[in-house]
Amino acid sequence: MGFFFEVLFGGFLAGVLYALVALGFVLIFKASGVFNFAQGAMVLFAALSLVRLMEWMPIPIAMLASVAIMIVFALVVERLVLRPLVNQEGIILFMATIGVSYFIDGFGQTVWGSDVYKLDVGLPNEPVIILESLFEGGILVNQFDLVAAVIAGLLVTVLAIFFQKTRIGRALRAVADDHQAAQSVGIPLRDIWVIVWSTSGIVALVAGIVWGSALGVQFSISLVALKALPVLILGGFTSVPGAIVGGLIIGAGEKLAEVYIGPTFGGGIENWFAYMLALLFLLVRPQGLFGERIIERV
Amino acid sequence: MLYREAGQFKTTYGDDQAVFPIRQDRWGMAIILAIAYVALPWLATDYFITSIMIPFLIYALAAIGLNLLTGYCGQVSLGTGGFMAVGAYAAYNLAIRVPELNLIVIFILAGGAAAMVGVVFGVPSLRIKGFYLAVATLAAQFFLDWAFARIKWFTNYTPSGSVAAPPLDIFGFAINTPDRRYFLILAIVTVMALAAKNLVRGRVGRSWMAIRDMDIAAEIIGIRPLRAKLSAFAVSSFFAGVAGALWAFLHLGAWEPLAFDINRSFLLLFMVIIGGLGSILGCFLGAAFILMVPLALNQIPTALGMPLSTAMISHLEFMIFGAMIVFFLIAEPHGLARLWALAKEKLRLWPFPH
Amino acid sequence: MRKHWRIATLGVLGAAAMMVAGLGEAMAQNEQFMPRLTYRTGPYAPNGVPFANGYADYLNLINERDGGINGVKVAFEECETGYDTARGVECYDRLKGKGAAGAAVVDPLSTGITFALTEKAPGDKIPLITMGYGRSESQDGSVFGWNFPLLGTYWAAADIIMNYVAQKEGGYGKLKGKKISLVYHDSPYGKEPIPLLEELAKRHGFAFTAMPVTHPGVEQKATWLQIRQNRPDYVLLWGWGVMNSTSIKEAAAVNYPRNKMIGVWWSGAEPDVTPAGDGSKGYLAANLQAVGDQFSVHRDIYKSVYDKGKGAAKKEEVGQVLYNRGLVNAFLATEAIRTAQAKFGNKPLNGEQVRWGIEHLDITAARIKEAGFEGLVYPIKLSCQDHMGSARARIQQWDGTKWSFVSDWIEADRKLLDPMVAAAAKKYAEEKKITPRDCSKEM
Amino acid sequence: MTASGRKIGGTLLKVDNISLSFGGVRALNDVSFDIKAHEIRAIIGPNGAGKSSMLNVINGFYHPQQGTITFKDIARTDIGPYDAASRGIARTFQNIALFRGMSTLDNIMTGRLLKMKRNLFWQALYFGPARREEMEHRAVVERIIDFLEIQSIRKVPVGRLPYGLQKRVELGRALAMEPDLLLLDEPMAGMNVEEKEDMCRFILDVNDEFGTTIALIEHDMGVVMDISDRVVVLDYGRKIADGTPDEVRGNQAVIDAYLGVSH
Amino acid sequence: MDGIQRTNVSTPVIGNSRARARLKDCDTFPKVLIANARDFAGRPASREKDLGIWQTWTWAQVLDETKRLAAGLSALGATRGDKIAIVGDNRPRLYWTMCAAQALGCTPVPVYQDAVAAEMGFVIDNAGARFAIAEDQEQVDKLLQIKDAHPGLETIVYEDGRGMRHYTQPFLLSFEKVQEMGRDLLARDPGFFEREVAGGKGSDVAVMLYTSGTTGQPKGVVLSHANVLVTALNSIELENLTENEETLAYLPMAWVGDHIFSLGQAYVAGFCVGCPESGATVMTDLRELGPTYFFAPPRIWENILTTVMIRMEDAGWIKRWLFRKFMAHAKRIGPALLDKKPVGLVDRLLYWLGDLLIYAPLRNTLGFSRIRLAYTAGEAIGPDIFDFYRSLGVNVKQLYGMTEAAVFICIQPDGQVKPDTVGPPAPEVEVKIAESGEVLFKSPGVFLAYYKNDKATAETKTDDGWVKTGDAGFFGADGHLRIIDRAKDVGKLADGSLFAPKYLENKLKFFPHIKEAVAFGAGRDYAAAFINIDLAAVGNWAERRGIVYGGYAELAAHPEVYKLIRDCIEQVNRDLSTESTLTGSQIKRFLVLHKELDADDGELTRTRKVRRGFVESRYQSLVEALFSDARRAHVETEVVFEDGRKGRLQADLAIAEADRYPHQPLKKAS
Repeated sequence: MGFFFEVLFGGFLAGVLYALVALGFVLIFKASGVFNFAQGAMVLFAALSLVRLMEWMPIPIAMLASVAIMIVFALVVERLVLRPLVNQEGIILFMATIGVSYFIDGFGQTVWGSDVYKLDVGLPNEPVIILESLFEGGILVNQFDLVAAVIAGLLVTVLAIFFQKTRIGRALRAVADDHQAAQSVGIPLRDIWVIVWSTSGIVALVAGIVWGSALGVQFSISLVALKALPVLILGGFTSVPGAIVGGLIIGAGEKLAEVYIGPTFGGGIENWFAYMLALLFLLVRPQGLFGERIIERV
Repeated sequence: MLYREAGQFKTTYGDDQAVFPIRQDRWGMAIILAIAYVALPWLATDYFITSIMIPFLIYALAAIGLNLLTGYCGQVSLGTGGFMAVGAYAAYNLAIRVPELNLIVIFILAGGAAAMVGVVFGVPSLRIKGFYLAVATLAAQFFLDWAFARIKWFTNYTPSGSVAAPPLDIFGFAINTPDRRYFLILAIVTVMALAAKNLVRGRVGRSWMAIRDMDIAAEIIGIRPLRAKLSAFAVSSFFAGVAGALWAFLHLGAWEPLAFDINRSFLLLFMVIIGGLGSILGCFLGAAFILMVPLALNQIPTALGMPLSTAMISHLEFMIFGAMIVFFLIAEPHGLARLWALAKEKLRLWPFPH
Repeated sequence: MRKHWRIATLGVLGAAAMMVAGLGEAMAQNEQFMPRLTYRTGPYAPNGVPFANGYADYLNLINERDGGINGVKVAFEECETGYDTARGVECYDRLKGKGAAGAAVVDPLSTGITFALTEKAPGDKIPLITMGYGRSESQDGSVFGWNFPLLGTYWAAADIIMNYVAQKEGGYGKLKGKKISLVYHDSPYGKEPIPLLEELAKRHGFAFTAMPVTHPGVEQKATWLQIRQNRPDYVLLWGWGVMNSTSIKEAAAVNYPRNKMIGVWWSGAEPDVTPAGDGSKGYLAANLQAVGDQFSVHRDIYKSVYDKGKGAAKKEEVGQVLYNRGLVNAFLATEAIRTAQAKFGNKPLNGEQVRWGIEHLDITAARIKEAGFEGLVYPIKLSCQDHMGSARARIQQWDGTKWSFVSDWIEADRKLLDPMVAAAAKKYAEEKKITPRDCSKEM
Repeated sequence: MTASGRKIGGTLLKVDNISLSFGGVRALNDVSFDIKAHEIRAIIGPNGAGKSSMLNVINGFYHPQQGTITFKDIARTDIGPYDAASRGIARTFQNIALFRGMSTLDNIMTGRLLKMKRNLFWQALYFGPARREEMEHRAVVERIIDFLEIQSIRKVPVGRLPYGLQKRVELGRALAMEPDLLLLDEPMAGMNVEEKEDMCRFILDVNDEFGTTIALIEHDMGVVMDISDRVVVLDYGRKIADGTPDEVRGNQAVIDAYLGVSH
Repeated sequence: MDGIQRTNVSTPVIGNSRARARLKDCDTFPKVLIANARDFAGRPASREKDLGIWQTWTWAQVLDETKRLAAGLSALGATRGDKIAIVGDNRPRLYWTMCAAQALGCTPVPVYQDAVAAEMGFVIDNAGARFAIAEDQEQVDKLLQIKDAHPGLETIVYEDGRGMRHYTQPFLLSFEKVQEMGRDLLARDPGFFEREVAGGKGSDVAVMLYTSGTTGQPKGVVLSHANVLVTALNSIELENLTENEETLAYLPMAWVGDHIFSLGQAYVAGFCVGCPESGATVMTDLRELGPTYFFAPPRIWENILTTVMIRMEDAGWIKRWLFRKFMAHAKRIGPALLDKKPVGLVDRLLYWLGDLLIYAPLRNTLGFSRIRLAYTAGEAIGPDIFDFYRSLGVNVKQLYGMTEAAVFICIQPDGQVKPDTVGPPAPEVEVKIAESGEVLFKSPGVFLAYYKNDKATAETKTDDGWVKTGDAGFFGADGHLRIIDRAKDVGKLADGSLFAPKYLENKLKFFPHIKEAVAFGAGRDYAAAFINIDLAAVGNWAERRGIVYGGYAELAAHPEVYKLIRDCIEQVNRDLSTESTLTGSQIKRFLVLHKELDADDGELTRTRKVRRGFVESRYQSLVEALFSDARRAHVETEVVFEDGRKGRLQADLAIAEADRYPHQPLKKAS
């Protein structure tokens, strides 16, 4: 029983990591309807920037510099990619973000190098046993995962406050609800784009710190985007809480499946299981867990 | 400019609905086919045939499959690589388990197997739309990748999970040189591209496009969404399956599930979008573009005598490739085929601008 | 908008024109050409780069120090495969015809590419050197005439590692009832050792479980939770690239003792252990050669290559595990050419001639010493039938800063391997309708 | 106009006690009426009266909670749009529902899909029967194009056409189905006088030349009174009047409904 | 015979005696049809763009259709000598009707399809038509309007049944019904058609064509089979037309030109005649069909050129530059090449390049790619326009003809094409110039008579067989005829100098900005003119200059436009100053009309020629103002709107003056 909870817990914590990446997707999709495939590449790029800058400067300054880089990146993307493609269909914008993703994969490695870099921002990384009183042997968790969960929680809280309490945040929500209406009350769509892309760049940086600390900063980080996709369809493309809840469900679901069902099939099922889980879920709720209901009209 | 259409009037509906109603297009096609069938095998190096023409043709075929689904029926799919894998492994199993089967029959059956799998994974499209469906098709991709890696029967219990195509022959004619492989692929692609064109200009194609453009209206004029979507999945997967079998048997020779991984699916989606959604020509243009640009980028520095490190070249290739995708989307979001259509329109009206 | 596409059209045309021009590029007539399939980008770049650097440095050393192999300069061109089979095949096709006599020998550095090229090499008559990787059954030279898994196949590797485990446990007899898990990269590479391990498990009565990790291998939580639950006595690691460091980290996260983890020789390099930091301490791995830059060949490289500014790697990376493996690989390849030159003359040789050289390769301890590889590599001798030559490795352990050997050379049990190889090769020959060579008739 | 030529026949469609609600909101409440073969039947009523819902129920897009629909003497409670189409009900939409990526010709050809039988295989060959079938249907469609006087836009993608022409193409697509019952949802909405006249002429011609039964929703009272044989008036989901244009015109309930007398 | 010019046909011309041999036993068109069905059974005879494609009928099919139609008409009671009116756009079935009528010995009477009911009534009444074959509901409606007043019209047959469902009149029949009746009759009497045809002979009346005379009521010109057949044969021999030609019939069927080109020559040569889908699609259909033989009046050539120029304005600078450069080259070389004159190699190469880049694509987009022979006639054509087409390689030639001659009087032979002549006399035609300057001719095509109008016949035909054309002209040293004007319109200014208004008007109309001009001056002190601007050309010109205007009237009255027109007029004046006889008739004062001259208002004929007298009286106040010192003039006119309602239109027009130039003889280029 303890092991079950251990797996469940591990799954949740893995899910939090997915959710971090998914959050970036959601922010951009919600505000601009763009399915940003470059999110994974942004995570890599942000992490690479940070880890290489840290060789030159203290961590806090490197972090600030990385944030600045991500904001510049957002500006460039808005100017060179989004603005010329305004009013194009979703799939075109999606493709464009794939192009962006290729570009920054190449760009990041050209500028920052393609080795494995160890990222140490002081996150603890010791396994601890918790709840020993409840289960025999307790539950083994990694402090690192707990910290990551806390960071994710903080990030979500900050984002929630940002959306609820600030003027810009309310503007963003207005855009998400209705593009036309938002424009007509005088919110320049371009600014909105820059803001959401910057925000999601910062989210990418946070995700990059967490993933980078876990895996080392290297190319494979950009592939974690694929892990965020089932989280997205499960949680809904437009919902921040959906990303978190979806992440938890997917994380727990795939780990439990891998541990309990996997061996029967020779293992390695977690990848497709996450998608299958999301898919089955969609068959029941085509708009995802927290997505807005799709209404068909004649 | 090159189009001289005066006097090419149509006296039957058959002529009017021909694939190439304009004579110059027919000539152009004939020239292209002549080059493909006669000049290239005669003139081109083996490298050009095996590393450019063969993958180009197979990619184009798979892209046609994806375009039928995505461009014509409006169902975005990221699982094409998986369906190609089904074709490849089905062909492998048929070839080694039923050795007496003709290679052509094997390819058709491989396509059929892929079609069946495609139909299964197409079922969710009834409920799920747009990007949700796109992501959902990844389930097919990952599941199929996994299945071929894990289920040993598919790989005939080879210890490594990597399988190799048996020696190939058609009617006793061994397919063992680049030229022969090229001819076989070219013939298959020619026939299937024509079949695809026929499908999209007829009843089936119109029902797909109706579903794509407005599924509710389509249903109300008597198109069954289930049948239309599943037929699109089936045909699309058939093409992908045959392409997968060709890729495995005639291009790689030996392969593992990684040969049909998600990158293959993405690459094909690129081809379709860069080439032009809803255009058979676009599939060829897109395949050429996606295949050639990296090769060109890779070889240009060498050709120019700029000794860049392979890493640098490779990173630059990523950057330029990404930038070109964005650039092309901005220049013409509807792809190279639309560019060609616009150019052709201009040529037809030349010297008038419109 | 209109302008855009015009420019684009020009760009594409220009690119195409350049490509055509590039194909006609000339090569010096008296150089031996070696295509280099490398990967310096993508998920496996951290491992691909040092190997490629070592290889390049050695070839440059030969050119700079000796003026080539017996005076025949070595020309080589790298082609980026990104560990992708299709691209690897393209690279092979692009480069195989270059040079005065075509490609001498190809080193795919990817099991997937090796599988694909195995189908092509016989037609092109180009030998494939797959040192320490490739298909295990390709050791059988009568069926796999053009594959050369020098120094050891994965079956050999698995046998060597299990031999070490048995040594530690006090003999194969002690393995009964033990639990051995294999955490492997879910690809032909990772799957290769499974048949042999299953065979050993059957023979020695230990419980064997194989646990796949999906490419690229950053997702191993579930795997290691299972390991935590099952508590196997040993975990063999068959990873590549980021998978290795992730495994070590996850092992640390579930408190699995690192000194019970033994990696194959592709899972025991610096990029695998450094990201995990202290978590890697005690981790074991097999190695085909030695670590460090203290060997005389390195001195020559520093002198003849790096001091001239022609080094491929950063100086501090010289001597790392994969760098040295690149060196050894290049050494064996050039020695094969040297051997062949003895028969065919000192001129650029074609693949078929080089194959003869490989099959007659006999690197003695003396030759190793002469070449500056003393202590770095074990002597090796090949034949028409035996394309592996020697199958020996040592186990090394990471102490947090460097590798050190914890075992002597362990040799794989050929009596165990050879029948399995023969059976697998026979099956392959049947499938592909190949008539095996009769090696007894060839000299 | 209505006096000549065509003969109004027996009941083609009968709706009995139809009630439809969406999450508690009643769109239709116990509505019954009939449509006779070959007549032009108008459904009118103020905004939100449930007219479009009624059409949606008839062609199977909405499923009523209660009531039956009898079409060609077969009573059904619940049919799907496909069944409705295959049994001979065609319709046009208030907001044009054309296939925007296709040409006028292809749009109208889609109306023939139900009548085309060749399977995928023959289609892929485009040879023999499949080709013949395609040509036959093209000929039928060309007659419709000719009838609607849209020859010059035959190969133009419908997305590029002005509104009035799009409406005409949509009518063409419905006609291509050779329906027994044609439902027109505000066929003249948003048109100028000239376009309205054209559309009226086409509607009358269709009714006249092909004997097609037509049920239409229209806001323009003048048009409705001019061209329809009988009129049903809905208000707040209920039927408040039913009869010839003259009868309806004088009906107090109708006047109240249109003047907005509160209930 | 002094002053008489002729081209002798007996000296073999360009040698297509095949047609003559083939048709040696045929003296009527129905007989030719039977011969064609025999000789060209499987070749296309008629095409019509309908239901999206070019529906095609072979000669055998046409014979079959015609047979049934003739039999059907006979079943309806048509007998030898009856007149059958044919009303509608160019449709194969209407052409067949003509031959079917001729087979029965009836006379087809084509009527201008855009005629209003009253005009139509006149023709039907004058001809005494018992039957009318109408194209569609529109024409039937017009016929029904006049039927009560003309009880002689017994039966109306309509070709297109659209909208005819509720017409219950018993005398209305569909075309199909008539053919069905014909089929029944043929079933009973299979030899009917051949028997009827055999009863016809060359001297029988073949057709009656009403000329839309510039004054008075139309006159019915009676032409015999021999008239049409012989002129058609002569002309196809001259131009070497064969059964391989493809033409587009788009000009009114009631016009003699269409009758000869689309029926006479088509039957004799056996070539195919295509009919456009509708009047609005002529240009598209022209492009699709790509005729090899084409006729257009100057107005159409001019319109096409104007659209070319306007469309080229929007092209990118490279294309415009190419167009300008190569068109200049073509102007220099093209006509010479077309006339097979020696041209330098470099020029040839340049022309070849131009052909690749500009000329051939241009011909293609206009539908002229396959043209071997094109005619212009009816009015003078601007030399620029003429040269434009010839330099592109389109073999446009001038033709001089009239209804009374079954068209051909003069034809420019290949290799001798000039913009200002109409060529030497056509085969078997004799031409002489009367002392008054009037052109007279004699030919096998000379009409039999004006129907029921002996007085007019006598006025036109002299006792010794010469026919007065009513045109003034002269022969140049090259033997080519030059037409100056209508004979009766050539007048003199008060000072006695020659005033040829038509000549002035044509010169003015050669400017793309001027659509129509009416010159006045006979008996006055100086010449003056009304100008009609071309809305498309001037509108485009204005747009490019940012001139804002609200409509035709506003644009016409714009001072900038006046300046533009004044430049044109001064250009004409400069030209006139080079010719001694005409230097006095330079235009002094002019005004730009506020409305377009319109056939519906009676200002133009149906063939769109200016009815000078009518215009002069209608705009009396303006004419007077032109010959006074007034700076402005007021005018009020009645206009007929498209729906038939009438209204009044008034305007205040400015009057402008143009510079005139002293006489300056042209120096001969050395």
